[in-house]
Amino acid sequence: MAEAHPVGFQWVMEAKRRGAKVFHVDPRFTRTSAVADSYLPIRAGTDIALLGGVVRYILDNELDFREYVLAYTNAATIVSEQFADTEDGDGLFSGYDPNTDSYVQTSWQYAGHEADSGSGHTAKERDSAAGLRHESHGAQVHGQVQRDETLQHPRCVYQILRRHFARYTPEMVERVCGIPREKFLELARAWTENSGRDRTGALVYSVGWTQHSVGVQYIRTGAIIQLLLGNMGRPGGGILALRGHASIQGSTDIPTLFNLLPGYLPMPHHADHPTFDEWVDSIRHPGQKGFWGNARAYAASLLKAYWGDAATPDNDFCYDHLPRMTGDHGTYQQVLNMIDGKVRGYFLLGQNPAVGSAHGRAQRLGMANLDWLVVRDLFMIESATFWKNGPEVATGEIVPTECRTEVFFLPAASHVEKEGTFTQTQRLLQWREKAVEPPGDARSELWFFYHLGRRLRERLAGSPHRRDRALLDLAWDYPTHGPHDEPSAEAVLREINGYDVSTGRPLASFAEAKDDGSTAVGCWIYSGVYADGVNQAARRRSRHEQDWVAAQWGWAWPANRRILYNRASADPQGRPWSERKKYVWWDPQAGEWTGYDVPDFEKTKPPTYRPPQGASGPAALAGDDPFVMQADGKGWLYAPSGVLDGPLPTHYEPAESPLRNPLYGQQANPTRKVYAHPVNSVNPSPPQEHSQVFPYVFTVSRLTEHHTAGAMSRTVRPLAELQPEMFVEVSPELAAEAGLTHLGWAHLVSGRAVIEAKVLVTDRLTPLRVDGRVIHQLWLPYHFGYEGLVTGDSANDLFGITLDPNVLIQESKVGTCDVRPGRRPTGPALRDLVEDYRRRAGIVPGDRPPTVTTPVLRPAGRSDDGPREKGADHA
Amino acid sequence: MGLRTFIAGWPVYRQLTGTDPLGRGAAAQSGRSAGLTARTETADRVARSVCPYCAVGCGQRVYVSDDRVTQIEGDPDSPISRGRLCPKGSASKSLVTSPLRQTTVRYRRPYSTEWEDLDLDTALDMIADRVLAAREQTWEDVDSDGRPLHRTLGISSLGGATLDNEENYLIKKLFTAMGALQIENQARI
Amino acid sequence: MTAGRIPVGERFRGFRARLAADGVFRPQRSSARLGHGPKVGVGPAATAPPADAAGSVGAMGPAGAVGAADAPVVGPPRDAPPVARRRGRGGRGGEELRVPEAEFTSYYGRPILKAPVWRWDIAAYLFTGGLAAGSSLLAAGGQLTGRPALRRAGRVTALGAVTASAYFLINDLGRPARFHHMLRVAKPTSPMSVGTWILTAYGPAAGLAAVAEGAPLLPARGVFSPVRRLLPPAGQVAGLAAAAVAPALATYTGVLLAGTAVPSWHEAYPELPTIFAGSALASGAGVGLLAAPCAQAGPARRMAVAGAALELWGAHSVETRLGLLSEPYRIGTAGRLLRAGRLLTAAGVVGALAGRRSRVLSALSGTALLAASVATRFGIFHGGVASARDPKYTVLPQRERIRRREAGQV
Amino acid sequence: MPDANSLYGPLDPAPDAGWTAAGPRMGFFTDTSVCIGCKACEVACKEWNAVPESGFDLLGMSYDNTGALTANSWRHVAFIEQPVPAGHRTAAFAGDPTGGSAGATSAAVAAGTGSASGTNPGVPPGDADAAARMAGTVPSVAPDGTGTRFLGMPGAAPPGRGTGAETRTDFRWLMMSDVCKHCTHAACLDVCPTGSLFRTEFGTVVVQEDICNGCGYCISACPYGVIDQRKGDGRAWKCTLCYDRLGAGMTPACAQACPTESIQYGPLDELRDRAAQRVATLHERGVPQARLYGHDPTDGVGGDGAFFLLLGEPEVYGLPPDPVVTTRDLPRMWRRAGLAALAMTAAAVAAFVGGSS
Repeated sequence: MAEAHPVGFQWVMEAKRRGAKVFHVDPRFTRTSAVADSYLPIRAGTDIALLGGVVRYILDNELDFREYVLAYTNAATIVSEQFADTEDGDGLFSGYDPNTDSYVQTSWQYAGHEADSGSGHTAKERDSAAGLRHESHGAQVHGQVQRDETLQHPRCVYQILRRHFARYTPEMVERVCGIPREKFLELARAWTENSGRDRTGALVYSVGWTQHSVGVQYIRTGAIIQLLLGNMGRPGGGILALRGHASIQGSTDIPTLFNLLPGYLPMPHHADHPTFDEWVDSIRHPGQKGFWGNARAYAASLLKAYWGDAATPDNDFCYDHLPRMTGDHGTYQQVLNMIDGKVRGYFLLGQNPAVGSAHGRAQRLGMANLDWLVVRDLFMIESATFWKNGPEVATGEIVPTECRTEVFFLPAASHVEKEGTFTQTQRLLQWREKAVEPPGDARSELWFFYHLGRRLRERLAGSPHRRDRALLDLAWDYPTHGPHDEPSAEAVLREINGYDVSTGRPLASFAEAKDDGSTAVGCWIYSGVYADGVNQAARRRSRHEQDWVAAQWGWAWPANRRILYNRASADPQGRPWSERKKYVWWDPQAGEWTGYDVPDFEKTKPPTYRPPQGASGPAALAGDDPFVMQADGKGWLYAPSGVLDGPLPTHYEPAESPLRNPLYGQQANPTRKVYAHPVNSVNPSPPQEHSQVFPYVFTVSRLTEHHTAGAMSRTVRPLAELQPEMFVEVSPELAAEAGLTHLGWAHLVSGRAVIEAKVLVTDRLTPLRVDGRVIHQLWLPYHFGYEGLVTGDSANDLFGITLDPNVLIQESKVGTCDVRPGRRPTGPALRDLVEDYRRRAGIVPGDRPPTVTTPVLRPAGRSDDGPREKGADHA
Repeated sequence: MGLRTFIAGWPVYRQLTGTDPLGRGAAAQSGRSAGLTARTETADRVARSVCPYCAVGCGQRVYVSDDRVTQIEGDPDSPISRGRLCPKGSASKSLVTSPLRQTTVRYRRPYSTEWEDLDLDTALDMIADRVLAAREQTWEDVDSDGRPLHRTLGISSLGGATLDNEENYLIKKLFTAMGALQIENQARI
Repeated sequence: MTAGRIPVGERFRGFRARLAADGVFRPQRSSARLGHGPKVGVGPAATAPPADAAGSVGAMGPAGAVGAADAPVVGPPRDAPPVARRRGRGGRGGEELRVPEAEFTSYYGRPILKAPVWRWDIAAYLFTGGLAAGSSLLAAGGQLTGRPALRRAGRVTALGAVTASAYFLINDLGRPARFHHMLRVAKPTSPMSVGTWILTAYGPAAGLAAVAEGAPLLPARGVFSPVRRLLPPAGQVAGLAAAAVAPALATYTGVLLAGTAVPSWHEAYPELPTIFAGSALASGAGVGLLAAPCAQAGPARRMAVAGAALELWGAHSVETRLGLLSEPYRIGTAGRLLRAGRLLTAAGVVGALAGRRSRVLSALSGTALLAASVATRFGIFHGGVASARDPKYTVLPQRERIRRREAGQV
Repeated sequence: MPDANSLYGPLDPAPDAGWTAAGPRMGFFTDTSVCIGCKACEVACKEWNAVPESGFDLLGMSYDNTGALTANSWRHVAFIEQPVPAGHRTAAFAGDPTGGSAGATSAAVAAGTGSASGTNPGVPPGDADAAARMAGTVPSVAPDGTGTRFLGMPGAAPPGRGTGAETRTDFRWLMMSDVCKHCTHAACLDVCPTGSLFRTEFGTVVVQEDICNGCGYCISACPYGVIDQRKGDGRAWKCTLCYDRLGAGMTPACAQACPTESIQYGPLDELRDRAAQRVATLHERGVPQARLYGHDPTDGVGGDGAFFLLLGEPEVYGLPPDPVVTTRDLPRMWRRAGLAALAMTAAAVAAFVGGSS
């Protein structure tokens, strides 16, 4: 956190000053470790084993915050008797379908809900990255559930949890993660001792948890701990995702993502959502508890905002104008399609995949096979010059005179040259004022897309084609101003907030959204940001003039709420758990919820409220159901649906690992998304042969001095000079083993690429003793590329493409490689070296690694069995 | 400047006549130093902004003189950052005023080995042409069962994590209306 | 005496007198410490034996000992009376640093100090400045004792040398066009400022004296005749004025070098003015030996002997008295130059004494003395630079000082 | 009139420099125990003061690629890797299959690098032996001065060899943002012949860029090796403690940017109080290595306007252990010069008066 979010880290230091203990878990000793109270070096990709150990420690010693757990989580809920755990399936849950490498979730459901809940077969959900949309809207559970408040029922969640995590002993943590027992116990003790009524503990993570083939389950494990310890919805608690880009939260809320529409409404699927009603019902699950019950209003208002007057209740608000998903359309699938010549044009909007995305070579080869490419950026980035300066030009794989991609580089406006809002990592929207006009041809994206849309609509005016209706019907009339006819960002924000169609009055909150076409709302969760016609995101009341919650600085979605689910900061009766940790509570005199923050609960619903029979939507939530977006109002220790790779987290080895999974026969996530494409490959892992060809584990991350792919830092002198060269960090032990010297050169080889870097031999890295073996890890920054003031090989070139099944995020925090002293070869010899490694490792182009590795379940008749066997035989 | 002023301004004279006989402080101060003031004090205007790097969302104050950014520093009022900035945030002025910034449209013709200049307006028209062509060539109206698809898989887009919400809104709105489904950003990465 | 110098000198003398009256240079507030000295001494560290601190020069010690070895630097307050210093020769001056070759550390072994950025110009100036001073004295002596050859040679050399000095000084500036900024202030705390004013006083005087030597070349009639008439007496006055300033010119450069953080220069402050005075005398004598007929060269020979004595004593002292900080003067370029200087000086003196009747021998010994002066100046210059470049010379003496201070307290 | 302690000893420097209406002396307290080495200070300083780039060189000095304070880097964050306990926490690598430390070897290699800082003398290479000892693993030096010497062959021997540590179990990473000390007795200022370096009304020491003529004297005079000359430009440059910002009542750029309040700016008296409390707190929390540096008004430079809380020996951070302002000895120097001048005069007189010919 000190490395990549130093200013956010001031609050950790503040907490430390006041006595908090800081634990840092990282494969390498970082600037965070330097000031932490305890540092735990961990083998990359094993966090579930560590966190699972903590879960076991809590349950074994009954250290959970029992009152909270009973009231606010689904610990007491009884699960279907059809459910079989990984403990019985050697790493597979019940419902695994080896033909699609995915689960049928029926057996995971709560008892009595097997038929009417869950998602059933999840192969399709994986392709549409459905986990991402569950980020806010949960999964379905119908009606009431069976509970055992004594937590003794063998099939209650609490007992299932106990059995599931029973084998995550301190010894197992040591064996899997390489974290010595004592270290682990220190963490477990501190965490549990500092949680409860009077104290809370916070968990902070970043892409070190998400960029894994089991990434979502990492966070799930954290959530289980925090729920067990009563750290959710309370001040000083929570699971804090440190996102890495100024408005990456905003670009998820108002998504530029293939599977989502604004406010986490799903993009319709051609088979599942042929009609508006079916689409809406799949979101709101009629009869279900919670705030998603109003989804019809959000969906109708969005379409109204999109298609304005053309959108009417009679035509389902132009629902048929929406494009339909048929499967996986994610960025990595797109890149493979580019290589296969299926994509004509590509827009890059402040994004530099040639350096920033996994498997840089695939990215560049894909871009070299387009008709046209539009790059909008501040600087001439690698993704704009791949045809000229890319490594594939040196190897002869891209020949400029044979590369047909037409490239448009359009300069972009910087953050001070346009106005608008960023949504930061805690969902806070902050409006930026424009300071100066952009230079030269530089323009904002707002300008580019508004005017591009205007031109497209002009061209198509009068078009008879059905396909052009959506563009022609589009509500696309934003006021413009200034010398360049810049569209008004405030007008757009107003539309995002939503307004009453007849009066134009901005809505005060999403509660005012209607499903009859009388309101238009661009992003329902942002509704309220323009309440009272005031740009609430532009509020800048000084922190010196308000309390510590600082509710009058910017605006947080939803409803300017700073801590989600803060009803949980009070006990079931609505009293603060403790004076020290009071935050939101029930005021019986006033008959309302009150506190420092906007209560995340219906303001006047008393703690004693019990829903009438047959209630649905918000009305079905009891007065002590704090998790108001969940289908049962409870925090989910066990996720009967919504998570595609299991209702409980399970340790799987990374897709590339030098080790056999010590816990189960199942080696890696059985539902991970793999791409069997000639350009892609996975280094062999046990039980495959030849894993020793790539004996070392490498991981990548950021340096404080640089930003992501470097376009905004390697081009800036005062930053570039601070970290001027690509390097790799190795332990003294690995340096001795591999013959590396400090400041000498090394090159790293994976099945995809070979890159070179200067060596830093440092005590900050350590070998780990894992499952009786010594495992060496290397660390690299991924900021370097071939453009800018300082250049170097790109670490992301080393990775292949394997994705988490829930959200289709790539595993780019751990891989295997070999490291050798000296510089890498250049020209065609470079590919020869990689080919040599591939041959020795038995990698066959287009091959698919074995998905299921446990004898408990053998896939029958898989078409790709052949190549897999062949792969193993090769060499 | 008269001789008298000259002499009165001569530090040696000030040493002899003033409070600083050793010439270490008041007497040695130059006219420039005496008149020095922070350029933030004399800025024409201040824009309240937010750091463009990571997602902590640190407040920035952007000082402008003669329509040029002269300083960007932390906003002490911000409850998030309390006026502090990391090295990247601190380098924001260098970022936005960098001489390496590309400020004109560049165009690479197919099979060309060099960049060319291109008028922005022309570029926009050419892009519009290509978007329409790609759409036309790759349009999918219905699936094999006749269910609507209403889309093109011939166009991809990646980006948005450092863009404004308003921008992302228009991007998503326009692409969706175009039937372009393959819209992605850093959040997937 | 010229007008410029008086106020500065008086001010500074007064200033020094007051300092002396106040109980000198060491603050006398040790019993009522300011700030927070006492607080930092609190803690387990303060009880650690001081010997540990010495032992820990350059090393933290093995892991477990860090606490103890690490802390004493902070523990005892720093305002203890400097017992050891007062014991040294020459008041507090001659700190005798008998530091054994010990381990030391620094940040990646890099110099702690910034080495002087002065180029060879400054070393050359040390020579030309001294040469000018010595020559002016020689000239004045010649003037007062009726040795016109010495006077003429001295005055002309002085002008040449001071002109070269000005060139060297300005050439070495990072911003030569701003050389006149030197005249903004008159700072007694800045040897360079004092030197500037000395040069300002000396330069015109030496110049006028030299120009006066040209009076006979002017036409006896016409507009120049008053000039021709007035020049010689003006030259006499100017020559004496220059000679009066000359010793200051020759010796302030010792303070110029010593007034730095450069270890081997600073610690050599008692000797440097003496060395430079001697070197100036010897070089002036060298001019006399070169220029004057044997009959007039007697004073030059005696000046040579005196100068050589001062120079040799001083150089020997810095090469031996400063302990570790003498090392840079004995090794490397500086060592070679100083050895050469010593040999040349000796040769020059011997030649001067032996060559009473030989113009050739005199001239040779004069040349040797000049060369000796050059070598000595460059040697001293390089020795200092070398001491600044190696962190050893910064850390070890300071560690030793701490150790002695703490030992003195026990 | 100048104070009796004008050249040495405790002093409030601004009034002494003629600022009759000076406010409290302002300064920095840099608490290295909370420094996270982010280098925001370096960048914020460069942005505000338009300091040029200082070279794109990978120095291998841990994460320090700046190398030293120079004319082009007025803040410099030092990084020190040591396989020794941090004191307050569990051993970082306890139980891991570690061998010896590479700290000494890597530091020794890094000592040989240099940076094209664009300044003079800038960042010259260092002494490999001294660098190797920086890691703190060399056995304590015996009083007689004998100790092991670094073999000087990095990479030739297995890492850890010659450092005395067979297996490393613990580690600490020290970071420290160095800056001009704004000494009470500032040698640079005292020796400056142009008055370019002057004492401001805030008690700070500033180079006036319109005055400096690049004589270089200040560079040799600074006991901390702070001031440096910019190539091409010729002038000396260093931290001004943001004199222009102070005048406007603002905080210096580095202190304002510092995310963790490692760099604190304020009235020196307050800072000294705060620093003393912080040391006491750290000692209570089991960090006996914590000590202040430059806080003491009775030290060799009269105390620093920018002082530090360190967690190790000063020289490990590149700081002199016991700096003394050179002008302390100035009166004695002039006396010596006077004696020498007298001797010279006497010798000249004797040469002419004595003797026969």
